[in-house]
Formats: sequence, structure tokens, C-alpha cells
Amino acid sequence: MENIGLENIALFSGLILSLVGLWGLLTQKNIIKMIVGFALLDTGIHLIMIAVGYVKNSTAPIIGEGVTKANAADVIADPIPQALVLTAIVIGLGITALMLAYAVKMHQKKKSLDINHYKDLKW
Amino acid sequence: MNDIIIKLLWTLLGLFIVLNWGMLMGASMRKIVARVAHRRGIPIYQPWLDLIKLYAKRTSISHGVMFYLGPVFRLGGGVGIFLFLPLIYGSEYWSNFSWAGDLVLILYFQFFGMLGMALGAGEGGHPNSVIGITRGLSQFTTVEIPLTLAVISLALQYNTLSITEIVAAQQGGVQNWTLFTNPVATVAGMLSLLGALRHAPFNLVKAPNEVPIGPPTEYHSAFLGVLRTNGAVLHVVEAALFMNLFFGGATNWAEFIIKTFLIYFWSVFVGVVHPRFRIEQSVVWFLKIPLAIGVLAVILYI
Amino acid sequence: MVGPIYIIAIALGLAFLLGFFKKLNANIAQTFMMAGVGAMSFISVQWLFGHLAGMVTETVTYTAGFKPPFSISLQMGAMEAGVTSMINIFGFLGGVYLWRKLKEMGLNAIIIYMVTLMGLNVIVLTRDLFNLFVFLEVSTIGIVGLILLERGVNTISSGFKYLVAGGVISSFMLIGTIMIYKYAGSLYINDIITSNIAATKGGMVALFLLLIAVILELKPFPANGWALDVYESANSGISAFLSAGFATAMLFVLYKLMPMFPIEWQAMVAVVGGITFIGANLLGIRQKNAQRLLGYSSAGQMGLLTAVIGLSSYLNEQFIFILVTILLGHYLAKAGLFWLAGIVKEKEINSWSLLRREPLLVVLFGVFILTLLGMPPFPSFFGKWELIMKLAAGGQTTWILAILIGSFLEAVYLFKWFGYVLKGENEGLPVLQIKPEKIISPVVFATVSVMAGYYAGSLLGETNFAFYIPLMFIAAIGLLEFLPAFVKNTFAIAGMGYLAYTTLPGLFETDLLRFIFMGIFILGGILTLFAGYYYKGKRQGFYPSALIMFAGLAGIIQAETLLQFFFSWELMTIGSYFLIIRGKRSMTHGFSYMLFSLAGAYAILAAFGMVDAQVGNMLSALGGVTSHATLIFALLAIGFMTKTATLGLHIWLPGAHAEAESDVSPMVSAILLKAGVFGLLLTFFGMGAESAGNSSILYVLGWLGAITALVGNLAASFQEDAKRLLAYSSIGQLGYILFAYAMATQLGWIGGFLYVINHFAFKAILFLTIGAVVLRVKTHNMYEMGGLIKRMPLAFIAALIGIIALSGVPPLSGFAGKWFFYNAVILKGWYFQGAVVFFAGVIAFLYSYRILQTVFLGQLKDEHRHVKEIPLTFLIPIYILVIGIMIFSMYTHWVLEPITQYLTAYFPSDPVHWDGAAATTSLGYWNGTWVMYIIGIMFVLILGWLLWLNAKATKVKQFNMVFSGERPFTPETTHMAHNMYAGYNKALGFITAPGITTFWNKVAEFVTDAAGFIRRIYTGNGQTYAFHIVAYIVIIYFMIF
Amino acid sequence: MDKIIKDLTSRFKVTDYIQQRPNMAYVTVQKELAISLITHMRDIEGFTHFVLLTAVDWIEDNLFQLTYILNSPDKKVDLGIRVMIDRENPTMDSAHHLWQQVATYQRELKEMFGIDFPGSPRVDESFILEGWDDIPPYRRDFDTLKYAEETYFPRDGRGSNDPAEYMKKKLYPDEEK
Amino acid sequence: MSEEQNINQNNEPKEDKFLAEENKIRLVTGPDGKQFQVNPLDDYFCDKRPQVVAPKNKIIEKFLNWARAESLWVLGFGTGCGSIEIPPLLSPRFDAFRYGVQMRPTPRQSSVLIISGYLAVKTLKRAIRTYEQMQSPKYVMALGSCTINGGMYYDSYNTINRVDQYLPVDVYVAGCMPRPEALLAGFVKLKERIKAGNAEGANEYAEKFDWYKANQKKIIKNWNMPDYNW
Repeated sequence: MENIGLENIALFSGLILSLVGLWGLLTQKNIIKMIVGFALLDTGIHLIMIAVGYVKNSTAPIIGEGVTKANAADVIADPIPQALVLTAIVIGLGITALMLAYAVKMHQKKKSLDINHYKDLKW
Repeated sequence: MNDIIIKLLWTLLGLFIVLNWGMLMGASMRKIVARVAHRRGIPIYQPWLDLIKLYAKRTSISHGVMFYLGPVFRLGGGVGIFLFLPLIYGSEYWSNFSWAGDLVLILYFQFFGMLGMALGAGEGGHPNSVIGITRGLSQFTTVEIPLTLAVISLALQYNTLSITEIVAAQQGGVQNWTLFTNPVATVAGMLSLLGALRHAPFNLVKAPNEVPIGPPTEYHSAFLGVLRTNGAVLHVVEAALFMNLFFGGATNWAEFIIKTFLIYFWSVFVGVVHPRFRIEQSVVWFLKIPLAIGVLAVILYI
Repeated sequence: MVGPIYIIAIALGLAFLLGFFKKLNANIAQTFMMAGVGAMSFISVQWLFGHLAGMVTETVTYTAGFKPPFSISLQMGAMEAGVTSMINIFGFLGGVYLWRKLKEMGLNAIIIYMVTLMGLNVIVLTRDLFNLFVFLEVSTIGIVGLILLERGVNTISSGFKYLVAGGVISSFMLIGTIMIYKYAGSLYINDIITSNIAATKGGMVALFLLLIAVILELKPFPANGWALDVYESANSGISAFLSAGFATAMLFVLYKLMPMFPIEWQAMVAVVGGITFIGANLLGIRQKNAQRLLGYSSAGQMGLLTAVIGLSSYLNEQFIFILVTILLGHYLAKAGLFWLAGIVKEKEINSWSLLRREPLLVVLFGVFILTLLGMPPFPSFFGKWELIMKLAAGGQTTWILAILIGSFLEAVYLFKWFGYVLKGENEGLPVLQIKPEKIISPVVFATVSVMAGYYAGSLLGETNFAFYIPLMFIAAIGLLEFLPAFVKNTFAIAGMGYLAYTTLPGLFETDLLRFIFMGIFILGGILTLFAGYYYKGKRQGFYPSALIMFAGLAGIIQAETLLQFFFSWELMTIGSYFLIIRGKRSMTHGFSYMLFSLAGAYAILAAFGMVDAQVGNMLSALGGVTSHATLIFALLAIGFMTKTATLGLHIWLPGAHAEAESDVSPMVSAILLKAGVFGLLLTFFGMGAESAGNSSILYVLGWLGAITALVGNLAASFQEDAKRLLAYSSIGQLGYILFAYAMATQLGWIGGFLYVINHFAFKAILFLTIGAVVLRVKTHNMYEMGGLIKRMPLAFIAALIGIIALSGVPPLSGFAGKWFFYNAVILKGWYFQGAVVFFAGVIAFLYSYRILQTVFLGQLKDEHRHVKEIPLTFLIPIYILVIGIMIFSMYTHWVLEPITQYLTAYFPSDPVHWDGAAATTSLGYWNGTWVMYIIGIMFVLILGWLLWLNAKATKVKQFNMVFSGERPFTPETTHMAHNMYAGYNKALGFITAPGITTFWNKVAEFVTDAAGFIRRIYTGNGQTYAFHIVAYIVIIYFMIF
Repeated sequence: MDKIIKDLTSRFKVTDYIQQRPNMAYVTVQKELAISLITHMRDIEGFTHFVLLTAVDWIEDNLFQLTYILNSPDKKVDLGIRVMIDRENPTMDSAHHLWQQVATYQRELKEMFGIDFPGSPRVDESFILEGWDDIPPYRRDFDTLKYAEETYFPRDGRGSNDPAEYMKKKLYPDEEK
Repeated sequence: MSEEQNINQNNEPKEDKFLAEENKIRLVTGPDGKQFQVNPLDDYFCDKRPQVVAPKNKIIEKFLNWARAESLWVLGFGTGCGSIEIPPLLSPRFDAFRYGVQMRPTPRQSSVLIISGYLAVKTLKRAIRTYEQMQSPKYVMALGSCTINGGMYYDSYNTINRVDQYLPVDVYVAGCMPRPEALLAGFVKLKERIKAGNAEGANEYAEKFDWYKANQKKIIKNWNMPDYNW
């Protein structure tokens, strides 16, 4: 259990989550399900990102209780991935929202949410 | 200047001899053909009479300028070959103007007359003329190949394209004739001659019972006279060319006459015993046997 | 210098501000936006000029006051300045173009537009990996938002596909980024480059994910279906944005990130790019939809540029030049073409013929197409040239081949499209509405393209200006298009005259070979142009095209370097293409002409590359080639033989020449074909015709020439169309010429020169005459003519003399050619080839007679009873040539003796001896002047005799003939013309069976079928596209690791 | 044969019937029925071969008699169909649609007898006579001798002999009759 | 001969109800779009009249006539049943070549036209055209009683009785049909006439052209050409 470690759990769950999301994105015919798949993929990646930034036995990168400027680098977890994750979540959200907006538009036009019905352009 | 005038006079004399010999030769050939058919045939002087009659026709018509020029081109072609062909080996006067050009000139000068004739007949507007000409040209294209190959073979053998030199190389006895030194080329050349002289089986061009007489359908009177004159000259000259190339040339008129007669007789002989080819048949025929022989002639001398 | 940060500041600030004023008048908002974009453009352009002028150095701006890696930094180097300038200028012009649309869509669209533009700028400028990711996403979101400018269901679904695919890609990119951070400990690109990240396996995977994501953003084949749908369905302004703006930025990202990756991966990048270049262009062939076609082209161009980046190690110091010029070409052309697509509003490319209603649009279209293809004088030409040169220097033959194949495939569909524009049916198409704001941007880009071309050329350090003088003259003539034809004609002739005045005397002193060809080009040009006085009206487009061709021809002669030669060669090809395609029904012929020409040009280019790699770029250095000499020789020969229409490469010619206008046919037949001959001669002279490896090629060429002559002449005999007959005859004659030069002996070459001059003269005479006759009788079919000698005696005489010269009957100059041939063939020992050539020569009689007989002799038709003699403007040049041919025939030695001396330098053995007019070889002798005298005198004597005998001949009319006691009924049924050589056809027609045409058709069919088969991977399903992306990543992964 | 005729009579109003030979018979029908009868014979009875069409001028009755002769290759019988038409206004329905060659016969009849066949191809063009402008020469009221004498410059002194008499006179001049 | 004055071809109105369709004046559009009239009779045929060509001076003419007589080129044109009698002439049995008689396939080159038997009006038209296309001097030989007085066709509505009303006949060979020997005799007779300078049929035809033409046109209603077929 010790060998596994929290970051690995996060990493693997993130990996599995993103694979599930990718699988959903690639196989589900329903557009909404595809978007859900994408969201899962996105979340999985965020988990991975956090896992990457995780440092064992370290605290949150907030200066204060036990964390001084001097030992900050040794004690705190890397703050950058966390910052990145925040940004990534925002962007992922934006994209998901845009996808949903598109889904609404598509449904308005063709009254269908099956991705197979939108194949007019090809070749 | 004097030289040239004398030269011209000799040339005219030569032309006169060749013309008359051509007519005599034609008449004797017809006599021979008649005898083969158990007839007596025409009087030996018939060609002269025909010619006089044609020139003495009182009326004539003309379809246009080219119609008029056609026979001029035609006779020009025949006389031109005569002019550029050395007749008698070793005689300066009887070598005519052969210093102006070699064998190639003569080979290509044949076309001069053909082209003019073709255009003249074309201007006549008669469809049969044009049919005849297309046949003639078609056949001629393939007739030329064996001859070309034979000439190349000769050029390789004698290393020259000058007729005079080719004849010179054949002097000194029968064994030196191309006929014996290069028999394959001779065969190719003589097969080509059959087509060039247009006797049967290669006479579809003027096949009288199909396209009345072919190219000269519309020609008559003096026009036809000119054409007949040319025919007489051309036959002798063609025979003389082959004589020079393959049969050792001639050193005197007697030899000239005998040899040209025999060469001409060859085509008549073949003609008498053969029926007529259709045009595509003759085209293909020339591309088979004579072409193969011509190729062989060249291969032997590479 | 205004800092690059202000670019972002302006954009963001404006976007925010505008967001506050929701109710703001759209006009004002848009003005603000344009002002903002203008300011952004200004900033980047000033940096660009600063860099170019050397006033500034690479500058890094730090945000938040920290040094990286702790903050985001923006770098403004020369490249960045250039790329942001491109993006911002595009943004500005695109904004102008989209003016109406944006206004219609309101403030939000304007904001998104600005944000997207800003995103692209940051992508270029930033040196932070995550920042890059963020702004990539911002731009993607922005683009997808802009896609919604159009509300069709296809647009929306394609936008969704784009989003799905983009999402997948960005996921990988994100993983890659974060893993890089894990292994490199920094997101600052410069740090990553210096860190040894590739040492660990995980680091490699991280880099791989990043790289593949960037590559996928460049839409590599075949994982690019999602982008194509967007290109096809989005508003053309947005497609332009995607292609010119977004792709440019992404390409720069790849360029920027390249140092991060292991050096071995460059090959992978190059291969990916190469496959995309070929694959996308292959599939483009089947496209009918203009925007989708442009999408394919866009993907292809990106592939090429990716390949260039991947190949950077071979390109050395020229890498940037190549990258920038090709990128610039793509950027200008693609934006321009998408914009035009928005103006035309027709989806199908065969409806683009309506562009023809607006000449300006056609010009723009032409400029863009040529820019895209890398034709001179546009920038990508120089880029491609340098690319090939450098690749050749690196010994990368496979790459040269791949790039040329890709370019060729691209040319296939672009010129098909061009053909539709120039010649397609435009009846019944809707009216073209041009809004002013839509036309400005393409005009600006076209202008920039031309200027950039000049600039790129001068960067290569050529004495480039001399080659631009004719172009400027042409441009001037082009501006005078509104004038009537005869004025322009006068200008054109004056220009040609000036060219002759300045060049010919000098060439006469220095180089006889070039003098002869220049003489043919210029003299022929002037004479054929003279015939153009016949045309009334403006004759739009004719003079620029013709003069471009002549400028190219003159350039070929004057070229000293390989580049100059190739430049002129391509110029000539373009000009002649425009000339050829002007004819009726000549769309397909112009197309096949262009394809063969381009294929030939690429062969030449490849060969030049190899030459350049070995001995430098001087044309005269051709002889110094040592390695691969045979290959180079063969490539050059094939390249030039496409112009001489040697058998196998000839199928473009008959149609192209036959359908061209009456005065264009002689230009392209009598003159243009000689360019190929000149090229061959340069090769032979330069590379030494007799060197060991080449002689076997020459042997093959000899046979090829002989068979070409045979088949060309035979096919000519079976034609019903007069001009087609002459065209086939040209093929045959060029076969002779090829044969003559392939002999590589002095005699052969004298014969060849004789033929070149002769063919020029008689083919010009014949094409002008027949062309003029066609103008009068309004038909090409010979069986519909006949008897015209009565109406056009002068034309007949000219044609007769032309035919006599053609057929080689003494005494005209054609015979001289035959004489030299005989001698040369026998001395060379090519007996059987020679026999074939002579057979072909005799067959020439068939068609010579046919054209004279069926056009001029025989039966005059009812409707031609009142036709006039051919126009004087044709007669004058024709008779100048006739007189020329007579003099040349009489005094052949005036020309041939100097040529003999000239050739003695190459063939010291001197087998021809000239004594006055008499030529003697070791085989035979010939005296042209005397032959002429003798024949002339004899002819006159016989004619006189006949006249004396027969002066009173009654002149009769055409039906007065023997008709078996009947009379003819109609001239049509009495004229023996149709299927004239039926018997011959029966015997030998199989030789002319169109096997070669069938072969090329099969090739074309195979290629298009392959394209049609492959493109089925683009199912139209967004999931499939996403799957493609995943599969692509996996495959590449396994290929690398 | 009888069966055919019987059958025929039951279907058409056949006025006259002559059995010329066992395998040859003539029937006479009305002008209006003729073509349908012929069609019937061709299509039903198997008289697929058209032998000839000719005419006789019955000037006394003021009639033209048209005779169509048909042949049945299977039954090996001939059938002649006679049609009497008015001589003053000779028209007859055309049968060229049954056999193409009928048109040629009709053209000849038009030229030689002046019998019109409206609708027959090229029926008005001259067939054998080129430029004939007299009454049709096969009509019996056309006097060919008179016409020849008027037109063709007969040579005087023409006489004729009975060859037998002539030879007898020549060989045996003394022998009296 | 009396008809000579009242028939003048030129004044006759050119209305011809037998004018063939292809010989009618037609309106044609040229390639330049202009319309114009084509009158086939004028535009496609020469309408000159034949001219009398006087013989040259006597001695030369005698010589030439001898040559002409010995070189009789016969047109291979069979008109009636007599045409079957001509081919045997060239067979070994009769061998007309001995007499300088040769066959020619085209009237342009021939000098003898043999009317070999009865002439229908239709054939007469062709015979006349052919005769007119021959070049002067030219001779006509008529075989059989049909050509002399109509023979057994004397009362036919379409067979002429006397050829000499339409063409200048030099020699008649009587018989029905004359055998080849008779033809040879005819040739000999013709030669005698030519040598004597009496065979001036061509000039006679030109001289009495109007008379001949009137006779011809009396029966040939659809001549459809200018008067003289060059």
C-alpha cells in the first residue's frame, strides 16, 4: 500500500478516467454522450496533471504553518501544476460548453443527436 | 559559257536518244506481251504515232493553273532525274549534270514529278484521279523502303553515294557488278523497281477498269503527250539508275540499251504473269519480303 | 519600438472594452476593431522592418516582471515579427473582407475575431509551453466560434467535428506539456531545449505527445478529415483565416518547438510532412468543391512546409529563406483563393467560369494559383528552387522526387480548376456580384505576391532585374488592355523589335547557336504577331500571354545561370499555356499541355538540382558534371522532350495546336517547340553528347526520334482536321530533329539545324496559311473545304512552297536536310533508324498531298464561292517567310557554312567540305545553287513548250469533267477527301492506334481512382476522424519507438 | 389452293376467280379491298414473296387492270390479284409499306401508264424515261409509230421482207409462185 | 436544215420544267454569314460553244492525219447489243491492235466513239455528253442497222432512228449485229477517210452546232447542262 502512494492512485485513476472518456468519445453515437466522454477525458487529464505535481509528504504551496520562504521549495508541492490545472479546467469547461452549444444548434437544425446523421460532408 | 552550251547540246541529244529508246522499249515490251497472248500486237512505231497524235490534237481544256503545271512538273521530274544521272560511264558528256548532286538527289527528285502530277490531277477535280493518287502515294511509301535499304547497303559497300563512283567500283568484269558482289541488295532493289515502274501486280494506281486510268483521267491532248513523253524518259532513266547501281553501269550506248532493256523487261515479265494486288495488299507485301531482304542487305554490310 | 506585449494588450483591451458596450453601434465597434488590428499590424510590421534593417535584435519581453521560467516571456525575433506581421495583416484584410458579415453578426463576433487574432499572436510570440497550449485553445475556441458565422447544418456539424478532434488533440498536448514539465522541470522553451529531457523514456514520450499534437494541428494526412469539412463549409473568410492565419501560426509553433525534439525525429517530421503533401494533393484531384479543394491544398502545403522543417538539416543557411517563401506563397495564395471563393459563391469548381465575366478576378485568380504552385515570378518559385537545390546538394533524391510528385499532383487539380475558370461553360450561371470590401483584400495580396516574388528573387542574388524588364513591359501592356488590338499589337511588335535590336547583333558576334534560336524566336514572334493585326476588338488577354511566352523564350536564350534558365522556362510555359487555352474547345488540351510541361519542368528541375550540387549554378558549367551524369542527361532530355512532343509525351500537342487561334498555332508550333530543341541542344552541347554514358541514351533518343517521326507522320495522314494534321506533322518533324541531334555527329547536327530553321519557316507558313483559310471558311475539316485555289491563289502558292520545303523535294531547302540526313545516317551507322526516318519522310507525302488537295484543289463548295483571299495581315508575314525560304534554298551555304564552322569546335573531324554552294562529304556531294538553276531552267523550258503547244486550252469549270457520261451532282459528293487513305489505313493504321493516349488515360484513371478510393477514409463521421487521430498517434508512436 | 380461295372468298368480296394452273390462280377484287386483301395474304396466309405488279390497259372498257402476283414459298403457290381501276382517273392505294420494292413498280406504272399511287416514295420522279412530256407511252391510245416518225427522223427507203420469201426469191429467182 | 434559223439557244427562255433539283438556283450562306445565289448551271459548268478549228497547212495536216489514222483510241463505251462485239476485237483472233486501235477508258483521251447499236434517248444523252468531252479531231463510228434507220426499233417511242441527226457519224457499219470483222473493215474505212482529210466530224459538229443541238433537245428534254458539255 505504501508503494502505491496517493499520486499513483491519482495518476492511474486519471489515466483510466481519460481512457474511459476517450472510449466514450470514440464509440458513443449520441452527441451528448460524446460530450460526456470528452468531459471525462478532460477530467482524467486534470487528475494526471495533479498527480504529476504531487510531492510526497508535502503540504499545499501556501506560505504559513510550517512553510517558510526558506524551506518552501522542499516542503511544498509544486504549485505550477496546480495553477496549470486551474487554467486547464477553465479551458476544458469552455470547450465543453462550446460543444454543448453546438449540440443544441445541431439538434435545432436536424432534430437528431446521432453523430451518424451529420455526415453530409465527406470525402 | 561555251562549255555550258556544248554541255546543253549534248544533254539535249542524250534526252533525244533516251526518249526514243524509251518509246522503242515500251513498244517492244508491248509487242512481247502481245506475243505472250498470241497476238501480233501494235506496230513497233505505234508510240511515236500516238505521241504525234496527242500533240496534234486541235482542242484542249484546262481546269486551272495547277492542272496546267502538273504535266510540267511531271516531265520536269523525269527530265530532272535524267539530268542528274550519269548515263554512260567514263563519258564526260553523257554524265550530264551529275556533278550537282548525288544519289540522294535523284532518289528525292522522283517526288518532284509525283507531287506535280498529283497536284495537277487534283486540280482536275475528278474523284477518280484522287483515288488513283492516294493509291499511288500509299504504295510508293512502302516501295521506297527496300530501295532505301539497298542504297544504304550500297553506300556501305562502296563507301560513297556518288553514282559515278559506284559505277566505277563495278568496272572490270561481270564479277564486280553489285549483282554478284551484293546480291541481296540487288534483290531488294529489283523488287522495289517492280513497284516503282507500276506494272502488275502493282498497277492498281491506274487500274483502268476500276478508276478509269487513275490520276490522268482528265488529261488529254498535249497534256497527255507531255505525260507520255515523261513516261518514256522516266522508264529508261529508272532502268538506267538501277543499271548503274546494280549492274555495272554502261560504258557505251549498246551496253546501255541492252541493260536497260533487260531491267525494264524484268518488271514487264513479272507483270505478265501476275494478277493485280489491292492497295493494302501491296503495301503490306512490300513491308514483308522486300523489307526483310533490304534489312538483310544492310545487316550483311554492317 | 512598441513592445510586442502591446499587441496582446490592444487586442485584449479592445475586446474587453467592446464587451462592456453591448449596445454600441456595430459600425463604430468595427471601426474600433479595425483600428486595433491595424495597430497590431503596425507593431509587428515595425518590428519586422526593424529586423530587416538590422536596427533591432531579438527581444524578449517578460510578463509579470520575472525571468522565465517563473513567468511567461514573449520573444520578438525576426521570424516572430514576420509571422505576426503576416497574421495581423491578414487579420486586418480579413476584417475588411468580412466587414459586412461581422457587422451582421454583431459585437460578439467582432470580439471573438479579435480574441482569436490575439490568440494566434500569442501562440507565435510566447516562449512558454503551457501558455502556448492555453492560447492554442483560445484560438481554437475562437475559430470554432467564428465558424458559426454561417448557420448551415453542415457548417455546424463540421464545427462540432472540429471541436471533438481539437479536444482529443489538446488532451494529448496537455498530457505532453505536463509530462515535459515533470521531466524538464520547466515550461520555458529555452530551458527545455537545454535540458536533457530526451534522455529518459518518459521525457521522450512527453516530447512525442507534444510534437504529435502540434503536427496534428497542422492537419496531417490522413488524420485531417475534421479540418477539411470546416474548410469546405465555413464562411470563406473564416476558411481563409484557418488556412492562412491559424495554419501559419501553427507552423511557426512547430518551427519554434523543433529544437526541443531529438534530432532523429526530424526525419519523422519530414516523412509525415511528405506523406501529407502527396496524400492531400492526391485526394485533391477528385475534388469538385472549391473550398474543400482548397482545404486539401492547404493541408498539402502545410505538409510541404512540415517536410521543409523536418529537412532543415539539409537546407542549412537557406532553410529560413525556403520556409518563408513557401509559407508566404501559401499564405498569400490560400487567403486570396478563399476570398475569391467567397466572391464567387459557387461551390462547384466547374461553375467558376463565371469569374470570366470580371477580368480582374481572373487575373487575381491566376496570380494566386501560380503563387500556390510556385511559378515564376512569385516567391514560392524561388523557395521551391532553393529547396530542390539544397536537397540535391544533400543527395536527397527521394525527397526531390516526393516533392516534385506532390507539386505535380497539386498542379493537376489547380490547373483543372484554372481550365474551368478560363474556358468552362459560363452560360446560365448567376450574375457575379462584387462588393467593394471583398475585392480589396485579394488585390492587396496579389500585389504583395508579385512584389514578394521580386524581393525573393533579388535575395537569391541573381542579376535579376534584367529578367524583370520584359515582365514590366508586359505589365505595362497589360495595363493598356482597354486599347484596341492593333495598338497593342504595334506596341508588342515594337517591343519585340527592340529586343531584337538589343540582343541579336551581340549574339551574332558571340554565339551562333543562340543567335539562330533567338532569331527564330524573335523573327517568328514578329511575323506571327503581325498576323494579329487581323483581329478586331480588344483581344483581351492575348498580348500579355503572348509576350510572357516570348519573354520566356528570350530569357531561355539569354540565361546564364540555371535559375535564370528555369525561371524563363516556366515563364514561357505559363505564357504558352494561356495562349493555348485561348482557343476554342481547348480546355482539356491546355490542361494536358500544362501537365506535360510541368512534369517536364520538374524533371529539368531535378536535373538542375543535381547539376547545381556538383558544379554550381552556371549554365555553362553543365559540362563539369561528373557523377550521375547519365541520370542528369536523361532527366534533362525527358524534360525538354515534353516540349518537343516526342512520342509518348506528345499527346497534348495535336489538340493544343489544332484548337488554338489562327495566329497562335504558328507561335506554338513553329516557335515554341524550338524551345525544347534549344534545351536539348544546350544539354548536348553542355554535357558532351558523346561521353560514354550518354551515348546509350542518345541511341535510345535516336530510335525514339525515328519512331516519333514515323508515327507522327502516319497519324497526320489520317487526320480530317487541317490544323490537327499540321500538328501531327509537327510531331513528326520534331521527331526528325530529335533524331538528327541524337546522332551527335557534325553532319547530323548540321541537318538538325537545317531542320530547325526549315521547320520554323514552313510550319509558320503552313499554320498561318491554313489558319487564315480556317478563318475564312470557318471550319477545320478538310473535307468541307476544297477548290480554294480558285479563291485564294496566293494562299495556295504559299502552302505549295511550304509543302515542297516540308517534303524534302529538291530544289527547296527541305532536300538539303534529307541530304545531310542520308550522309549522317550512313556515316554514323544508324541504318535502321535511318530507314525508319526515310520511311517517315516518304509518308510525309501522304499528308502533304492531302492538305494541298483537299483544301485547295478538288471541288469548290457552294458556300465558298464568294470567300475572299486570306487577309493581307497574314499574307505579308507568309510571303516574307516564303521569300526567306526561297533564298535559304538557293543559298543554303550562307547559313550552313557558319554552322559547320561553329560545330567544328565540337566535332573537330570536319566531315563536310564547303566549296561555295557545293557541299562534299566523304560519301557524296551536293550543290544547292546549281540544282536550283538547273531545275529552274528546265522547268521554264518545259512550261514554255507546253504553253506553245497548248495556249488555246479552253478554261472550263469544276463540273466539266469526265463522269461516265453523267455530270457531277454536288461538289460535296464529287470531292474525294474524307478518309482519303482508307487503303493505307487498312494496311498500316494499326501503328497509329492511340495506344499512348490510352496509356496516359489509364494512368490518369488509375490515379483518380486511387484518390477516389483513398478519400473514402473521410467518412464524414466526427468519431471516425477522432479515431483517425488516435490511430495516427499510435502508429507514429510505434514507428518511432 | 382451293382452301385458300375458299377462305379468301369467305373473308373478302372476290368477284372473279380463275384457276390458271394447279398452283396458280387469279382473283379479282374491288379497288378498296385490294390492299387489305394483300396484307391479309402476306401476314396470315404466308404469301410473303411479292413477285410483280403490272398493269393492262383495257381501253375498250375504259379500265386499267392492275395485277399483283404473290407467291407463297411454303405452299409453293402463286396468287394473282387483279384490280380494275377507272381509266379516266387512275389512282390506286399504294402498297409500298408491305414490300419496299413495290414502290419501284408503282413508279414505273406511274410513268408508263400514268396510274397514280399517292404516298408512294419518289413516285413522281422519272424512272426510265428522262424528261417525257407526252401521254404515258404504254397507254394504248399512244401511237408509238406516229410518235417515232414525228420525232426520230425516219430514214427513207426503209422496207421489209419476209425472210423466207426473200431467200427463196434470191436463191431460186426462176421459180414462180 | 430548215430548223436552223428558228432555233436560237440563247434567246430561249431559261425556264425548264425538267431542270433537276440540284441544278436549280439556290440561296447559300457563306461562312461570313452573307447570303448569295448559286446558279449551278453558270457556276459549275462552262457554257462556251465549240469552235471550228481549221486544219493546218496541207502537207503537215496530211502527215498529222496519217498519225491520227494510225492511232485510233477507242472509248470503251458500249451503247447497245453491239458492245459485246467490241471486246473480241482485242482478242488474239481479231487483234485490232495491229491497226493502231487501242482502248481508252476516258473520253478525254479517246478519238473514236463507237455507237454500238440501238440508242435509247436516255443513252443518247450520255453518248452526246461523252462525244462532247472528247477532244478534236474525233470520230464517230456507228454499228448496226439500228443506228442507221432504227432497225427493228424503228417504231419505238424511245429509240432513235438515225444517229447522224444527232452526232456527225463518220462510218456506218451495217449489220444486225456486224461481226468483229465488219468492225475491222469499218476501222479501215475510217482510216481512209481520215487520211483523205474527210473526217472532219468535230468541225462539222461545231459548225452546225445549233442544228445538232436542236435535234438533240427535241428529244432530250432534260439536258440539264449548258449546251456543250466541255
